[in-house]
Amino acid sequence: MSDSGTYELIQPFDLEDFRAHNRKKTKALTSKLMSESDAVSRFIKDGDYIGIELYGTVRCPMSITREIIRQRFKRLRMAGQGVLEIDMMAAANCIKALDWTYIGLEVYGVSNSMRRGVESGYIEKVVEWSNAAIAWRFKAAAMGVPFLPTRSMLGTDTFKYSSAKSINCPFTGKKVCLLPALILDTGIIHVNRADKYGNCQIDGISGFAAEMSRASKNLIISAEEIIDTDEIRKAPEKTIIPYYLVDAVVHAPFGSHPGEMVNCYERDEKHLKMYFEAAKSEETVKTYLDKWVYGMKNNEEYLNAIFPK
Amino acid sequence: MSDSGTYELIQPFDLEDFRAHNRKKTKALTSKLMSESDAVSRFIKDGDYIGIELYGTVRCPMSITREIIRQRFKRLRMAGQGVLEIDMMAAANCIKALDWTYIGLEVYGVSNSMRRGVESGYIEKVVEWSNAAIAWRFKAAAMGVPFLPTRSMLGTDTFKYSSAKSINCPFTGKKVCLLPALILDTGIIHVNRADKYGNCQIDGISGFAAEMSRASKNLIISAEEIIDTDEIRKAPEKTIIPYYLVDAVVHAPFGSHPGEMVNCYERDEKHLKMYFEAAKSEETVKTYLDKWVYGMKNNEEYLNAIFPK
Amino acid sequence: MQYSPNELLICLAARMMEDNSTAFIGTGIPMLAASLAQKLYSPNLVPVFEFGGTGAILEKLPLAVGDMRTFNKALHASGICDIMETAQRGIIEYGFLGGAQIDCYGNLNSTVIGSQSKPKVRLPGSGGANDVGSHCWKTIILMQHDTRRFMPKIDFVTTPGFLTGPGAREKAGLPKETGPYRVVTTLAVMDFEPKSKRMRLIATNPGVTVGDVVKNTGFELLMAEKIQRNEPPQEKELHALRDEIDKDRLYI
Amino acid sequence: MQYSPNELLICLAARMMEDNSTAFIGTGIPMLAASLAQKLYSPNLVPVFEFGGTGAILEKLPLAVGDMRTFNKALHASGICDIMETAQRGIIEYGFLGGAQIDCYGNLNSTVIGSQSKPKVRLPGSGGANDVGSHCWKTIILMQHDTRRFMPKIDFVTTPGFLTGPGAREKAGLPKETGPYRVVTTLAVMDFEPKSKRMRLIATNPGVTVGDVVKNTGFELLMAEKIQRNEPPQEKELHALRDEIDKDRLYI
Repeated sequence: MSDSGTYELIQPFDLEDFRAHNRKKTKALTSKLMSESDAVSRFIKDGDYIGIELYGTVRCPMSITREIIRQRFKRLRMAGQGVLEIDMMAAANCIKALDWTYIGLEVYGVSNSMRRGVESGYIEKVVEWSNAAIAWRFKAAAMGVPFLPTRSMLGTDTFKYSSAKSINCPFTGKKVCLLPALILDTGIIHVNRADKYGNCQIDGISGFAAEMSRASKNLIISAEEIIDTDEIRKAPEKTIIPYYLVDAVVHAPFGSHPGEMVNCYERDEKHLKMYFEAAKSEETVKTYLDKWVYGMKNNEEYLNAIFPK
Repeated sequence: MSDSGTYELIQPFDLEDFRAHNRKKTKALTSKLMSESDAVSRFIKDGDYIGIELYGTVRCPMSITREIIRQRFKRLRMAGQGVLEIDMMAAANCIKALDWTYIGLEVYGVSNSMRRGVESGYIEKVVEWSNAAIAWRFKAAAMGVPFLPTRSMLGTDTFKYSSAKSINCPFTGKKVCLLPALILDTGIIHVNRADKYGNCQIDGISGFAAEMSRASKNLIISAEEIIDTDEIRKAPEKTIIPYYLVDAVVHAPFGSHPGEMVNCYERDEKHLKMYFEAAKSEETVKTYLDKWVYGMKNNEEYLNAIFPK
Repeated sequence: MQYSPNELLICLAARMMEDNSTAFIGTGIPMLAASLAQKLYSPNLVPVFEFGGTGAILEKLPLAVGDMRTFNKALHASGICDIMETAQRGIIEYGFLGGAQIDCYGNLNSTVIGSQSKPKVRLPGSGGANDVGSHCWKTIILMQHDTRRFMPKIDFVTTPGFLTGPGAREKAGLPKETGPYRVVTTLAVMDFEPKSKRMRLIATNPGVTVGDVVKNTGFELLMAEKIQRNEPPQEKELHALRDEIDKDRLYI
Repeated sequence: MQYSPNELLICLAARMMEDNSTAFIGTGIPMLAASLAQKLYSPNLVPVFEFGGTGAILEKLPLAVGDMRTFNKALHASGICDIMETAQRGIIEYGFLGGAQIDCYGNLNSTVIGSQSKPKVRLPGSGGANDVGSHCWKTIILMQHDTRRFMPKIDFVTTPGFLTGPGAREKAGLPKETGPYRVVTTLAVMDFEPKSKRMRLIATNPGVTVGDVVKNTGFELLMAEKIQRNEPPQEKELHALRDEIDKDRLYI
């Protein structure tokens, strides 16, 4: 009565290795402030499995995404719940395999870059999941357990083309889907505020930041604002990501541009439209990337071009 | 290779019944303000399985506890992670069965009332768990799933005298403990602030309030302060318990007395010592209860006696 | 008054949203419908957005399921796990879904045209759709109506409808008494006949005949005993939509 | 200088708390030891309290594992699940445990004397002890030392030590390379011999002979090649404890 999705795990997990890694990470309060370029080159290597936390174009770590493209990774594996950032990485041929839930441009339709990547075979493997399933897979890793049960995905091809399993519940006898833990090599999260050690605050809803941060072996934080640790200690209940999870803290004002950031700025609809228009063909998206990503040395240069003085 | 704790579940769970119950609860914004007496008589009946959220003597819903004793329940079943409140309920012979993790008086030693209850056989059944296990059992119910895996409890008599099971993980082949969901008939939680509909805020750490509130079929909230819903809407990220989970909202200033309440008041060490002294024998604790519980019509009368004008 | 197919869909969906009920709101038409419903019909509708917003007052139209407007003056702002678990516990009554293909049991495909491993057209994937379709009590499906979409066999079951028919959801382990409730299209409104769990025409849109619906449906459609006629968008609905909710005409 | 058995235990435990390490702190002696360590030896010790406080500055002695002092100027205030999952993920280095009975493999009983279903003495139960003993890398056990407590066979295994010996923790499914690290008592300090996983005397307390320890241990105790002597509480330690940390003498 037990059943398995057809795909092997893109990112097999080892809880003992994860524990050993977590043990080695420093628990000292040491500054982790660095540039996008250092954060990406130190904590991502080609072939790694990465995850980016966001909700659509909201709170998306775009300055880090552009740096990943700039460093010309070619074989990344990813958990894909994404819009702009993943379309751009696909356009730049950074991705080889994906745990896929939703990749599209929301109201602007399908992701043509992903279509090209998948339909051409450049992206070699796509495994299906639901949004909650991916979030719960992070949660399993965050809890330090091998799987979490759910009643999602049952009875569908989403299950069949996943790496989930189903069993009969030992307590009720009824069928339940088991979602394997998803431990990231590197997670990337953009937050409202962080101190230099990596204690982070997020305003409003928090998406899957709590779970993904705890599921990451390495964690890159970009923050709109760097605050003093005294501010963190004044309201410790606001810390959603504690410092010991964090490896790099990047000060990235307008780090989610052209997307939006809660309590900071709205979407740059004009720039978004320009990009989505460009993304329709391989040639035009190349022109966009050449200008706005490869053509910029770093995020500061990008921001100076976006907001000319 | 699978294994089971020896005890049957004290509170068997039915996820379909829980879903149907949750569906029927009103989603309208209607006032749920009522007295301790109404909350307890409407939402607890003898034989029910209840849970009380707290950390030791901190944020413990004592005004509700006293009302439960006053209404002379005799056959309650409970999840027991407790100090003062559970000692008092045992002293008043309210309890027949327990999922037990820690019941004691912290620095003041063992709970003599519980010892009398268990050693005499008045409390008929005690099932063992760890603190995290009980919290994760609430979390399973809160997630709407039949169980959660953990690496706690393995290899011990705590497992053997529980209702947990162990299986070999279908992904790793390694042994893992499965904790069954714990759905409460009624949960009781004391908070810093609530609006009349039941949207609740808690200051500082939050113990297992988020999980237990979501694991309760009926939920009684007592609050130090009743605030306007506009205050809730100004900072929705502070809502830890949303209104649709809540059945009763009791305005209970000093509701945790003689325990403490974060940001409100410290422990009344003198009263605590008096109680713990009294709790040492059946006769003296009866005298305490006669005076401070049965002898008080309601919480107002209790507070007038505690803080004479 | 003139109106577009989307405006009609929005109005039909808005009228189905009950006051004091919880509804999972996705990007696009459901957001417009929920805004319209709060304004005209169901001021106490509790919109739930998958990334964490519950009970927002929809003063400005959200553009994404996680933007600030999804928790504007909300009662609760949490995260995706909390929201999805709330659905899994049976708290959320309605869910709105779209898709590229649907079959007679209300199963939906939003993943792929062709085969999953060698796709002809790769679509955006499940997102929250599979979860909404698994856990909400009543899902309402919003679609364009033609035979390329209403198919006897869909290429991929992303989101469960009634699967292979009566009893199949329960057998698969899905929660009891859940499943598709209505299919609202550019041509008509369908429900599912209780015994066979097959799609059944219950109302046609203005200017649409039963024959039009049948012709545009690629499988045999059951017929209700009495087929209703849907009211066209009313002036107050169009006014609210065009002049208040979507002034910038992003969607309509 | 005169000192009480508890003061000695507190000082021995405080000296073991490494700077810049995470340590699970329970009620009583561990709280005093952590406060003392932060003051004298390890200013950057990261205390973790099971109900949610991480990285507090222990300016005032906590009286309960969830009181305000456990998250005083803390870096993070969450809840019990988050903390226990943090331990399960391998983040927490040290845990402190007590118990009514212990055997040669460091298994602990804090549940019951006699049988579980018909107890002679019902004890407070596991609390977080089983979790701490399962997930922390190194557990340090604090106990009074006598033959009623150090027993060949304990009545109930509440918290896992090395269970039945080498390999038993791993076979049971417990995390690799975890287990009891030190047993600190009113008489001595013990570790566990790496191959046999059996308790071994490594140091005696001031005024205590090896013979005293053996006489008060109900099972055969292994002996380190060289047995160290523990330093008595020093003046600065006793001063900090008596005049700053526990001025009201709640514990000492």
